[in-house]
Amino acid sequence: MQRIGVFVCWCGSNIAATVDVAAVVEAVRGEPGVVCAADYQYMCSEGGQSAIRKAIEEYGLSGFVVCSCSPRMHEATFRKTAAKAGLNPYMVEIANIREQCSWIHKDRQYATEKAIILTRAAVAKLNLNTPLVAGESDVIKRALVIGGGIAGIQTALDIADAGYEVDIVEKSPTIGGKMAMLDKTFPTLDCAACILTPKMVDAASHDNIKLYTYSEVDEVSGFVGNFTVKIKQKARSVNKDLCTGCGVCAEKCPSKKARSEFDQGLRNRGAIYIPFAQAIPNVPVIDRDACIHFKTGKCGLCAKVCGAGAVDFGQRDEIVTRQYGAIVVATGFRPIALDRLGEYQYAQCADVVTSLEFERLCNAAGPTKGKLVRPSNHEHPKTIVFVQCVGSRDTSGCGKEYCSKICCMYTAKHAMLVREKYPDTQVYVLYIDVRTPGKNFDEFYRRAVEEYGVHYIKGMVGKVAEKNGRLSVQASDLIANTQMTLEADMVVLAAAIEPDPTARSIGTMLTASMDTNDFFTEAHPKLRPVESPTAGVFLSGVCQGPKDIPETVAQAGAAASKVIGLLSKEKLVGNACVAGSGETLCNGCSACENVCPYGAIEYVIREVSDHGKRELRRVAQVNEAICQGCGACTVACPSGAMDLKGFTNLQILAEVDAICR
Amino acid sequence: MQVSEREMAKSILRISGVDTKKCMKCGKCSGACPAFGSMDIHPHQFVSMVEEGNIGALLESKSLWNCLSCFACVERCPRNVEPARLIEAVRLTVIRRQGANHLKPEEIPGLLDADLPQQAIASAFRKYSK
Amino acid sequence: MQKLSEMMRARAAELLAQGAVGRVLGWRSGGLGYDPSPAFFHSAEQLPELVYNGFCAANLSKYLIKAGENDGRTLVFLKPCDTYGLNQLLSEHRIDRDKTYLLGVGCGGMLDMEKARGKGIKGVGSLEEAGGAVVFQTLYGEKSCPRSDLLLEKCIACKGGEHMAYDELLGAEETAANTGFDRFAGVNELEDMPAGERFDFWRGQLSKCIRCNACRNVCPACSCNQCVFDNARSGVSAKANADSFEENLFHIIRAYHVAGRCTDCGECSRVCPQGIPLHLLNRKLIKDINAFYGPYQAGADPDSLPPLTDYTKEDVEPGVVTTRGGATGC
Amino acid sequence: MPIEREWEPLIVAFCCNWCSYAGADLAGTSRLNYPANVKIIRVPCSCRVNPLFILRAFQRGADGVIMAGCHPGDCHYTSGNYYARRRMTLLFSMLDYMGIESGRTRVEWISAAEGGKFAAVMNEFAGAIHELGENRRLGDIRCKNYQK
Repeated sequence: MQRIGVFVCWCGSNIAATVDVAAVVEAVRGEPGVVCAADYQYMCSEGGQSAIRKAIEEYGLSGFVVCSCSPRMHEATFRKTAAKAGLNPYMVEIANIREQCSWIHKDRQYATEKAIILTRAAVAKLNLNTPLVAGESDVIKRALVIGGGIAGIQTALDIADAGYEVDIVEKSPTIGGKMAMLDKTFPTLDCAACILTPKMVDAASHDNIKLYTYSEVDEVSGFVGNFTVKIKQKARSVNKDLCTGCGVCAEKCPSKKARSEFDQGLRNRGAIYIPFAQAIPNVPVIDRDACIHFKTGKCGLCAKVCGAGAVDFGQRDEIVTRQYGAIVVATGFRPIALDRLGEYQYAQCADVVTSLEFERLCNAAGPTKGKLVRPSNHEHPKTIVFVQCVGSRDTSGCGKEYCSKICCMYTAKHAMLVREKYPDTQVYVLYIDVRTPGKNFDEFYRRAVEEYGVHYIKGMVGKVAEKNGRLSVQASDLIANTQMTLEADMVVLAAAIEPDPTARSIGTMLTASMDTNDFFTEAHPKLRPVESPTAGVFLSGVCQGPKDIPETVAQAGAAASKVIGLLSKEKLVGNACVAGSGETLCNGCSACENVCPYGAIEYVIREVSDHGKRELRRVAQVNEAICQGCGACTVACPSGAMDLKGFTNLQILAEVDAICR
Repeated sequence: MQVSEREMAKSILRISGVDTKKCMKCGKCSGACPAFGSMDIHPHQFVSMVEEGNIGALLESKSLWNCLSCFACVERCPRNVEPARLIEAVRLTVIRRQGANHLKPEEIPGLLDADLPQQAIASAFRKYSK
Repeated sequence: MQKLSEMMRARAAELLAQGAVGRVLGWRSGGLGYDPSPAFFHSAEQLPELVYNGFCAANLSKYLIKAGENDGRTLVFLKPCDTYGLNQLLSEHRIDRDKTYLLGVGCGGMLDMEKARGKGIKGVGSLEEAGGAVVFQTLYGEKSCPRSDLLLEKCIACKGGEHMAYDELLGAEETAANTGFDRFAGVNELEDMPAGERFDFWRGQLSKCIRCNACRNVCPACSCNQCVFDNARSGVSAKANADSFEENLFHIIRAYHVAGRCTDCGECSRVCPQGIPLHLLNRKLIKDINAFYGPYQAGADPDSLPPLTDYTKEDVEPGVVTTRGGATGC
Repeated sequence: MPIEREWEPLIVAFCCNWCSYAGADLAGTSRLNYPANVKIIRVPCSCRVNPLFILRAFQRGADGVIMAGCHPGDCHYTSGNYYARRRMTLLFSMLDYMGIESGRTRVEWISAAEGGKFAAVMNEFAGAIHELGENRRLGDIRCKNYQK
């Protein structure tokens, strides 16, 4: 039996003016378990709190009810009061007689009656309270960053600089991501390589950062503070420790038919190759599907020319198991496939290119050494038409419903760069809206129009057709209300961007939620934008939604600071009000597991003793470090095995009974 | 009985099943339209004029008869607005006011010639029959 | 049927002899012809008692939970509709699929002895199914009745002759085709009543309940180790109805507990000694689930997520109950 | 001290901690009136509300039960109110089917900022229950004194 004290607060006149506090005290004296009841002017003041502490000692209270303002206001205060007096802080209940009683009712009789009922409900609940202790767990002081683009690199650098170990897992042979492919960056027109490659070098040489390139996350288990991750290191067929990065192997490789991923297929590469000159690590990789040796058993020229003896045809995929306290997803994006947007003739005409391909065509390190030429005949283009919103804002199913956000700005950048380098080239941009919210963004776009003479036309393209070696672009001009046909040498499509296709499986492994477009969902869209709802999983870059480089870097830093905050803790204190399953009642049906938004429930086969009978059963097990205490599982459970501490079935039923009495 | 333009707009939306509010005014329909040059009011204008209830001008428009019903605009629209259905609904409104059918199935065999695409016949039926 | 029974006995004997299965779960004749009951057979010697006829309506899948406590595989005979219950139990991990050998048997529709009694067929000593008729040997002489007149409610609403799961099929050609019966007709009829009449209907029906728990015990979805009604800590435990509220409460909670998991096997109504049309509660929930969340048949696919453990962001609001014309104060 | 007065309905409101309970607090802070016979029970999330709790309230004499949670899409636990929505839809439909007046049960989505909505909903609901009168169809005779 509990020994309960009831303390009714006047809150000055806030409560006492409408509720007869003395009557409340009298009315609850006889409630089951109540051994003392008192009122006081300000319960939350030091005087009020010390009165509670005194009563705890004097009456040997096992718990108490405070009738006062909302628990959202002072529940924490009174829990501390309890703790100070040696009581478990969860042996406190609040009856909200201010916000939900005295402030809304004018009639003293009604308000007093309601206050008594609310107090009885709190007493009834408290009678069933049990001391709760929030679980603690250790934090492994190492973070994993999935993805080695600018988002992943920045996050890793920030975490590493704070003194924590970080691993980067990158699926391609080098870090750098999409940013490494870009020529210039808006709105300042810095060279992308000039600002990115030093960061890549920093990441590679940082004592706290370990790179797993040409590697994939294979399996994730565990929870916040203590994840176990299996990383699959794919066979490079080149020994990283021996290779000097001289590049002779790639030069000599006789197979030159593979499409260069880095150059967007505008150039071919060898079967053994280094993706680009500044690749990190600067170690080649053998594309086994393209390699003559792997296909026929012959050739082996690369091994012969390698002075260091680094080529190793026998290398195999390896699984590395590592532990982490936090995981950052930075899986990035890719442009969508344009096969459902046939009107642009992308697949048919070589001179219709995507913006990312255009970046490579402008890039001094690209396939044309930075000379802008038509891919079909290597001639200088006289007219270029840029088309925006290709597959973005599309609800017809051919593209994506969302705005890809970055296209307006990079198109203005491309248009401006072309006009600057080749003033004889006419540039048209066909747009629906030009969206430039960002520092110096609109000024940038206006400069393209006003200083560089780029023709912006509001209207969309109906079709592109090849005619006499040129491209005819039929489009509407909505301002002039005409339909026009532009003769162009090149058409550049601002293709919508979508999350990297690996994101979905990574999301599943992490039990991190995603939206219908496969972008990761944030824990709160405004207040927790870099955290996933899954504790210990953080989001960086485009994997969460389209964003440009400055925004990505800012978000990467924010995610890093959240990770640092987590790793700096010695122990993680969990939520005390967690779900728990009674193993003899559990049927093992998985209903709770299916509704848990956090993946906190797993099923184990365990020996259960039920009425003296011992048998192996499949039972639910709640990981208290992950459970957030929503209670979804408790209602899904058909047998009532699952219950929520602090809000148990019996506690809530007791409140119902007390109110309806 | 005089029907207000507002009511007519409503009935056109109902006949066509088109939600004009989905339009984001990109003009792709007009960019794709092969009959654009022979139209006085263009596909994208149809959408916004119906949305605004500006039906009188549409009823008089020769675009109703120059639309090929090729559905290029429907095919290309990124928002599934389907302007051709709207044009069709306006055309129907006009035809219903005029009364009789202007093309009967019996007349078809006489009109057939080898170069006439099937689609043109279907289109003619759409335009000249109730 | 006779022939199928023989085939079943032969196949069971074979599998027992091979050691492929440790026991057989089937129906044992009760002596009167219309009273076979579920039974385990452990050896070939016991098998002659195994029968299969029009009165083997009992779904055996739930007994597999108990059978799973033993070593080895259990051979079980399942009619097409029984396999839905089996799948549901599989999806809830109540049965280990590896420990079962599913022998799907054809079914020509199961029969209702109550209907025969209603036709004045009493004092039955034995019976025989021949062609489309059942011939009863009674104290008052031989009586015959067309099979179709005796079909159980659940068989009139047959889900079709396809087995949702099996290792082997026997006599599947015996299976009757779906009759095209609208299983929601009874629900619709109730929905069309004024609320007051509906209330009276249910009060009248549920007040007959004697809390024998037969509906619960037979239900393949009711497989809890300990039922909430037997658990003092559940807050709703009760052995017998103390008043009209508890009559309602028991059946509301029971129907709700199996919502989204009920395969509409109709066993609850079949076994109710008081003849309460309990299937009308379950079918209401099934009808709602189909209407609100898309067609769903529990047990058709063991990998599907039951509707109450799933959601879409566009789900209807609970207010739909009122707006489509719910009960009012009348 | 029994109060002599006309019959007043008893209403139980289950409110989720993060949105609706905070909305109720805001109604209080804004001094927005609603009837005193509405009694709130705090739960962490609308998905914690077991249909049993609602049935129990009716059994013990409640005349109306309302559940309030975060707006769909705004759940603190991301998906709790979506599950709650399905559960309540089916429960309410079931009660309606058993002949219980559908107006006695309700779900409302009330955010922490919607103090005004909270008060308005409670006023409106209390009025509707008053119209419906005493809950006689789903009450336990032992729990309620039917004298009127």
